[in-house]
Amino acid sequence: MDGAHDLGGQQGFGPIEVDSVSEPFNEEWEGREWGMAQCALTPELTIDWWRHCRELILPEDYLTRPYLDSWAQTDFATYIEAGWISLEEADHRGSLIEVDEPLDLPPTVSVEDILKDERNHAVRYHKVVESKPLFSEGQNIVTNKEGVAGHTRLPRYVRGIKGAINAYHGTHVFPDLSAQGKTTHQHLYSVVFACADLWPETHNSKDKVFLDLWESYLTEA
Amino acid sequence: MDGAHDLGGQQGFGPIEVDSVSEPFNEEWEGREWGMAQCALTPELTIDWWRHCRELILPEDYLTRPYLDSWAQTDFATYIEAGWISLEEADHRGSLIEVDEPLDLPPTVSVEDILKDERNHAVRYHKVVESKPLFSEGQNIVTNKEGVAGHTRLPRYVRGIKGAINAYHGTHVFPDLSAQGKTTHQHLYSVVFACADLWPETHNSKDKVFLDLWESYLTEA
Amino acid sequence: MTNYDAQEVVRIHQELRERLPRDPASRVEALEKILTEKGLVDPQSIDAWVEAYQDHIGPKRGAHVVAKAWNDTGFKRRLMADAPAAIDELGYLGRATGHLKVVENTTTVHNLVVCTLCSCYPFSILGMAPAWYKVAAYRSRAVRDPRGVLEEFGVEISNDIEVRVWDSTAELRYLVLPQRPDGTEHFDEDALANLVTRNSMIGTDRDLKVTALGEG
Amino acid sequence: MTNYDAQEVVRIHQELRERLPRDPASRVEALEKILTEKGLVDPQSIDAWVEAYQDHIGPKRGAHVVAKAWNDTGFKRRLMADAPAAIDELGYLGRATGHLKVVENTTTVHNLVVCTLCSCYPFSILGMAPAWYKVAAYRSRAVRDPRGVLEEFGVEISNDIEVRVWDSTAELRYLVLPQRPDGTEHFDEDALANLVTRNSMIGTDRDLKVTALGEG
Repeated sequence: MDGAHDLGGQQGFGPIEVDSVSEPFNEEWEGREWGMAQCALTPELTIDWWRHCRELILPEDYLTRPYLDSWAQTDFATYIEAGWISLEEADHRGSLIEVDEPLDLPPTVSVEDILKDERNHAVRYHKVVESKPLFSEGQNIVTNKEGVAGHTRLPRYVRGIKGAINAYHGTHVFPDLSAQGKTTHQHLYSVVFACADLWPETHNSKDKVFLDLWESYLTEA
Repeated sequence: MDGAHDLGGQQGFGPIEVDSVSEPFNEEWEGREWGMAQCALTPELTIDWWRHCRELILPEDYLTRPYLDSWAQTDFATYIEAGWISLEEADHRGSLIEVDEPLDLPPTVSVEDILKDERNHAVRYHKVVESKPLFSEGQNIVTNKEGVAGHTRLPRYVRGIKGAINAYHGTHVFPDLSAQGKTTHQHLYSVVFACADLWPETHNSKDKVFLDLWESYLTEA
Repeated sequence: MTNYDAQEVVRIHQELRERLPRDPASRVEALEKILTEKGLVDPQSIDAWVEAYQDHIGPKRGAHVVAKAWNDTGFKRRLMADAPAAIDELGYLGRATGHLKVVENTTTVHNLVVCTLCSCYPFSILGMAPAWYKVAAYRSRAVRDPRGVLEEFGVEISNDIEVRVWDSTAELRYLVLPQRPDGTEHFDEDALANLVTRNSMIGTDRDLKVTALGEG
Repeated sequence: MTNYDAQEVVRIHQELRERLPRDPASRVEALEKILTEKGLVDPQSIDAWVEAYQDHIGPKRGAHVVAKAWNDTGFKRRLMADAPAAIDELGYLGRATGHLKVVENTTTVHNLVVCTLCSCYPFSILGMAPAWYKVAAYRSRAVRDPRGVLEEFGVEISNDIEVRVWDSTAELRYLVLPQRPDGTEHFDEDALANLVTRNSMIGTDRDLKVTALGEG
């Protein structure tokens, strides 16, 4: 979708507050949201569906609300869409909760558990499939001119642009379909674009932009 | 520029409040802003520069503030940029005003004056120039793939798209340069695009979109 | 003197963001106060402008143009060929109508007007634009999903009708000439004008209702 | 059950807009309260997660990786060839680093990392992303005007250096390997790690400063 989230190359946002500090959490609620996102039970969903739900936040909210607040908004939306909590329950902030069938919540974790277990959360999205990649390193390609109506990871600023294959990454879960709950795999490439080919004011630039793009986003140039 | 103002085809804004009423002015300040825009003395500027200044409002403000409020913001900006009022004066909301050399303010107008004089405000932006238009009715064209860094009236959603000349409008002031204070004229055309060529989800549509585009936005298809 | 310095304007917008009050009424009040004290505007002239667009210049003018076009084939011919000249006959030429263009609905064509880049509108003939015309939801979707937009306005467009969207990207402004409803053969211009809704002249209304007294 | 119904989610977002409190703290508090009462989350586990990312998992890990790569050519070779396996040697493999890729700065190349579509970040090795990494100003401009962005961070890139911007559009995450500063030949890994700033591993810092004690 052509949404407010697709920010690459959008102009007018002004300077970056480079000194915005007090990480990791600027405010307490940021830590709570982060922690919840790590350990709450969630309905079965894909990361791409969750991302799409975040993209579907109204543009004026997407651009004005803090980052982790948009996570909370997205969590609410995915729980409600899956029927795990109701709009009324959200509305009453917990005072009206009905628990149908209690779920099996895992035991409390400690910091030690988290640190010990962390490597198991290095999710791998690739898979060996039989088909051969269509493109090889160095080959010239052109990206699709058109977007898709739903979720996609081909940003608007690199649509219909000539680039070249920088590297082959193997086959990875294809996000456009994963966002619809369908797990398929596709060849993934690192693709390099000349800044000069992207923006009217950078025609003399020799800088480059690299994106990781799936095979169906590309055709031979 | 690729700014927040370039809204054609952007997704995610939700339903239109079709019944939002009490026009012409929903609130008193809207009338005041409208009236000011009609009769205040302004530094010499072009409509395209004023539009560009409106486009330069921060995206989060552009998308969240009421329409005529964005006019007020733009007026402030154009007066300040031209040195007619200072940031400090804006800050103090009038209490610190310094008037260097009083300008010749026209006499108070009445409603009758306005109605009588209105036809003189039908600004004509065209001009007879000697060059012949490059394209003729029915001819296929393709729009520029690239935008420009400054002001332009070729929206992002019709860049790099095939269309056809629907009609020739004569030569009109070219906005890209007018926004920089340079008045030049260029052939202007009504160009028709098939919806099917614009959006991934409308491939079966027979609907059409018409835009008025300047000659340098187009090349022969 | 205007320097046409975009970078400077970005900086000014950012400064103003911090310095100006957040509510629009106070901001506009501040602007009026400053311009008045500077001698750049006359508050009484503003009053007159408000009254002009409150009470005199509005969609009734457009409705009159439409009714006359229905009733007077000579006027309609002139209107379709050169709309500014035709509306000037009625005293309606003015702000943003110097390059007016009229587009006609037929049994097989429906027209819809939008301005995706700002919110251009033919002021002198339709008055102030309605709120919905200026919001991002309308501006973004009118060119992508015009039928969906029309549905929200309660207008169902059958598949055999072609929708034509006019995006006002230049100084041309568009007025939709809606279809004359059946059963109005004996209506005079005033009665006809009463049937014409503001939305029908922008294209978010299509089938005009006929009432006994011609009051739409 | 997740139905993957985007239209429904749009409706939910709009409803929530009216129903939820406007300040983020209250919204997140409401979410925690609801999930806790539903038995979907354990507040004590949240505490542990906060502590983990407050005190243990952060940019010091990345700095250790960088220092080791400078100091140990075998490790560097393994890191450049298969970063997840190499950081796993140090116990740092985890969230969002299953497809980590290291890109190396040289005298002629500078690397900068961004995620224009969301704000992807290699959590298990750099901890929480800094605020600036997640704002529209950085996400929009890093791919269009990387040198301008770097200038805002006080980093001047001479014209003979090529800037490479890595937009994390898939599940790969990027870690910049900054150049080892001169005069650090005798520094041990701890002292080297102290020189490495978080920003230098994202690419918004370039020339690392050497202090007497190796405290950067």
